Amino acid sequence: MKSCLMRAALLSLATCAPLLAAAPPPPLPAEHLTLTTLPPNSPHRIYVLDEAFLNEIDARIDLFDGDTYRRLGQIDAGFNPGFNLSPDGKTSVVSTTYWARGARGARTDVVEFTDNTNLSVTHEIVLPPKRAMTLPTYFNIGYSSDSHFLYVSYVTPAASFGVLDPAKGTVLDEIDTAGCVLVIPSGPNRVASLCESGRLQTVTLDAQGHEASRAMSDPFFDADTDPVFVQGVPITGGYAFLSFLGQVHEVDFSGAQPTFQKPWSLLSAADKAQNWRPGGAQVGAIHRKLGKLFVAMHRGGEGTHKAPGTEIWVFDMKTHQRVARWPMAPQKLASALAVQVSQDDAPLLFAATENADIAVFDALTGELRHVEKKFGQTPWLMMNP
Amino acid sequence: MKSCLMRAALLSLATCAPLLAAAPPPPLPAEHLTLTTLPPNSPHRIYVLDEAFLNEIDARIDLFDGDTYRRLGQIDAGFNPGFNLSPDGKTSVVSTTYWARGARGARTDVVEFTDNTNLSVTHEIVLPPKRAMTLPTYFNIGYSSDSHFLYVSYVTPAASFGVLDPAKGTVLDEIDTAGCVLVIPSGPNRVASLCESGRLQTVTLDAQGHEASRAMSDPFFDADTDPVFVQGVPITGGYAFLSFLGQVHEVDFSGAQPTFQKPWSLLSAADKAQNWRPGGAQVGAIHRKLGKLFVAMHRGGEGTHKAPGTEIWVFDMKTHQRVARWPMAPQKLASALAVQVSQDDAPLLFAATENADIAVFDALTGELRHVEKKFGQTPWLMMNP
Amino acid sequence: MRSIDRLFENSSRSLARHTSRRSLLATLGKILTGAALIPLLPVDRSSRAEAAEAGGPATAKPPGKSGSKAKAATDDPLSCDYWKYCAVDGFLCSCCGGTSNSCPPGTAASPITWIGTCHNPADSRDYIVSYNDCCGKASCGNCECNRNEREKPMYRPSRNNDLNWCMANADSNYHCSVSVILGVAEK
Amino acid sequence: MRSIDRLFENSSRSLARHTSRRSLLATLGKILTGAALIPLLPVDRSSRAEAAEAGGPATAKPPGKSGSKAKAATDDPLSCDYWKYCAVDGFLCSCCGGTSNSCPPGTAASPITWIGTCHNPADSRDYIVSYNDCCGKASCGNCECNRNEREKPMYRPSRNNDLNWCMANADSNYHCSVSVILGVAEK
Repeated sequence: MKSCLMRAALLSLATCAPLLAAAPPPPLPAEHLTLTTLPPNSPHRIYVLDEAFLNEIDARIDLFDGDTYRRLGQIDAGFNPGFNLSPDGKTSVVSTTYWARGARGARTDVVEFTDNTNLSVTHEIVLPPKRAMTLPTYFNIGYSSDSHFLYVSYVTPAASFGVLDPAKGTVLDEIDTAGCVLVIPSGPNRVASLCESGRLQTVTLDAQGHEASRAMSDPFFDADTDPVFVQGVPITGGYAFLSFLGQVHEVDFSGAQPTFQKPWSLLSAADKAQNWRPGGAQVGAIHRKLGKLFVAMHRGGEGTHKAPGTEIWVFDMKTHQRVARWPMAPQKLASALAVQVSQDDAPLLFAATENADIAVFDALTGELRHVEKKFGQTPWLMMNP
Repeated sequence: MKSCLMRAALLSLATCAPLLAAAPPPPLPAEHLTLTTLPPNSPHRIYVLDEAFLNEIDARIDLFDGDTYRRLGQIDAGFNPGFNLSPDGKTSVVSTTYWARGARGARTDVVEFTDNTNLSVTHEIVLPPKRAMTLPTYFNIGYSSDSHFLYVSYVTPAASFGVLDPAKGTVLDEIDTAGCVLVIPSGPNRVASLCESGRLQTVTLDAQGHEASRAMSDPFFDADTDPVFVQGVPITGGYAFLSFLGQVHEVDFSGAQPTFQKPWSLLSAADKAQNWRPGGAQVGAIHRKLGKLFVAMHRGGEGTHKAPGTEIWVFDMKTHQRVARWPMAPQKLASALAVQVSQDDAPLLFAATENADIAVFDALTGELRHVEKKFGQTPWLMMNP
Repeated sequence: MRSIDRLFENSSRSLARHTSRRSLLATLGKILTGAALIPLLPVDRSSRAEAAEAGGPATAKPPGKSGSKAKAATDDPLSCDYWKYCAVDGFLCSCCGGTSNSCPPGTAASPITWIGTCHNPADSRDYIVSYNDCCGKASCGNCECNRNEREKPMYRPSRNNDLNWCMANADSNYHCSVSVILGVAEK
Repeated sequence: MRSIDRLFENSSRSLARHTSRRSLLATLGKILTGAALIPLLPVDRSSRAEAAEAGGPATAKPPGKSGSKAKAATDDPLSCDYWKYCAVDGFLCSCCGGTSNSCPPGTAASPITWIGTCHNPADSRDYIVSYNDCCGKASCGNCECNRNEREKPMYRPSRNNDLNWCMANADSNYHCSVSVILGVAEK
């Protein structure tokens, strides 16, 4: 009888109905308070960085499951954080700043390591008070390919970066970048930075994390006429940088020095005449295996590079042809500030709108699967494993 | 000519038009970056505590001018703060909690003193980690009448309070309150607390801030049948406590022990039949000279004591008669969560709505003067000098 | 019901209340062995089915903002109208990575709590519910819920939901709130 | 205009930029002695009158959410459309207790800044504008404004508004942004 009552409570009264006869249903069992275990990692998990701009000392990263449409948990992120995942996806790193009295008092810059299986902070590394306080990109903080080094961008406004040993929890060195900014890791020991001259500066490290050599590339863009967004989009072996006017600069970082593909344009003559441009906070995402680029596009002139996309355009990275355009408004969605795509064979496209909604699309068809309303305050960057 | 150009730039081109003739208007002068000086204190200034509940480590107090409808500045307030003004109105005190890593790490409970003439924090007193973390009321923190002592409510959940010397910046003592909560200061050396039994416990201090004696009043309400809101409303010589069912308990704290007026009801038989009740976060406000009570009222049953007021009712404190009712909806206002009234002869009534708008009314006529939209995230308490 | 209220209230001032509640559970004799391992959702489905069969209450209110499916709100743990949340003033942990009785990953439950008595329309019983806060991360900010049935001001702390019940935790910041069935309320 | 841009950009990497800007001011010869004491609003009224007389631009956009009066938005310091705010990405100090060129009480101005060139429709001139952040209190959160005319990514920091320009302040938290006219841009 007891087991039947248990089954009744757990499954359905129907199965035990004959036994219960005229008796009232059993009361619900007492519950015990538990701690939720995260489901196994999934390619459809996404890490949404909510800058919480109106309460900026309280930024956070919210984990969301693109299949169940459930929040999975939260990683606190302080003020104006950098964020990235370790190459194996098991660790989240947040570079951030705290003050002893909220927004005042003694300043502590720190990198916090979170175990992505239970969302507990495992350890931290205190930084010199030089961390670049700016919008989140892929390049505020990042691991070397073998996870032996962790690089953190500094701007005081003099530009440099920190080399950290994430396993030992130590700062190994600070390397001056002569005005070039951000950290673009490649291989086990190279860090590139973006320079105002349109060049990439690459610093190669020795085994102790100190500078072994540095080199400057040729210019690949012109900051006066058509600057690139600093939000590079991962491609196989490197990153694609989109420009304000819609050029795509694919950069291969797999060799000792970066190499540049011939840039191509997102825009036809007709598109240009209509003033279409990429824009937003996280402007593009690429499914590497499928070779598909998703870009938030809007119509506008000079100064609209942060305007969100009224449409998401899809390009074939091989043919450079646009293969789809998915307007937001017909789906009753606000414009897209940030886009990200899962890397699996049934890919999901995530779009964070200027209303802070997260829209989930089938990335193959553009079918809208779900809208998670008001996902925090200002979701400006989405990362996935 | 220069002075004329200056006047032109400052006032109107018309005055100097003959001199300027066909010349183009002079360019705007270069500006210097300055620091704004607060206007002199005004009875129409209001201090709005924004709990920032969705980002609760970032609560703040925003100063607003009910005449110019301008924000005057901000006082940061940490997590779940207590707030009050010194008897002379010149100092804001915030009792709050910070953690070394935002919402984690070493905890510091502290009282911060802000100079209300320039909104700078002048000093702080670190507390034992016992501060009552709860919603803001008049009684989380408060000064003695002569400003020599400052009292801070503690709940761990054992209840006690701290006695501070605000001038010397020291904690003088902690006084156990045997389960009674909050700090209701009266005179230079008395602190009353609200007890579950419906009584007030009064602790009298010696000159060093230590307990000299304590006494327990008769019960004045019944926590089972009709509890009072802890948000007491200042009256001359004491506070009025409203009950969930609309009784008004006026308590005189001017003597050595509190004395109680005969309670009266906000509700007629017809009002009761329609289930009208007071409710919200800051339920009532009283203009002491005019003897007018303003209460946020709604219709609802058990459990609706935090429901905001669909109407504001005005009562004469002498006759106990309702003299006006001002519904919110016809003014296109959401319901009122908090009310406050200025104490001058041209009084303003402020209402914070559940949409976080601040509505400014003529307190004599109920005429809506202004709506300040979206004043922060969750404005739950308003104080004025 | 009043007598149970009193039992909690009389023990409410002590950090040992936690223990008192556990004792009460034994007293009530409503513990099903193994309940600790039962996840909430299957129970919810059961009672939902029950309510549907009985033509029970199917409130037409929309589900919580995270809930995309049309459900009877009193039976939807993602909705503030869920029956068990009758005295929650805060964020629902079920919208924050937890469930209605489980804290989100990386947080810690508060050992001290407030107590409510909620009516379950699916079986027409009143249940004693313990509300615990989950602590140590910043405000979840999702599914804000403000219900106050039988809630009392802070001079009766065991029935008060304004206090931050993370107050005694090592990391005492409030993240979200759970609702844990302790047993059936005495009539 | 390009040459002035360059002047700033070439000096942009150094903490001494502050000094450079002041030198530039002298070079431009546009300083009216005593301007430091002139509050912004009278100037605004003057130029508004001018624009009205000339039948000048009177954009019909609504004023900033704090502005209750109907004004030409390009001429309303409480509106993001105010001409001087053409490269502000943040909160307008004029809605936070300050003015368009004055930090709110209790904050401190950032000594380092980014620079914009904005067109004033009232006199058809381009002005060089210094954007400073006001620092040391938590985000004002009011009158969020995101305009980016001639704004560049952070590899050109002197033109970048994504950086927290409070970074070098003793209290380096961002509160709001002001816009300070440095002078007329060279044609």
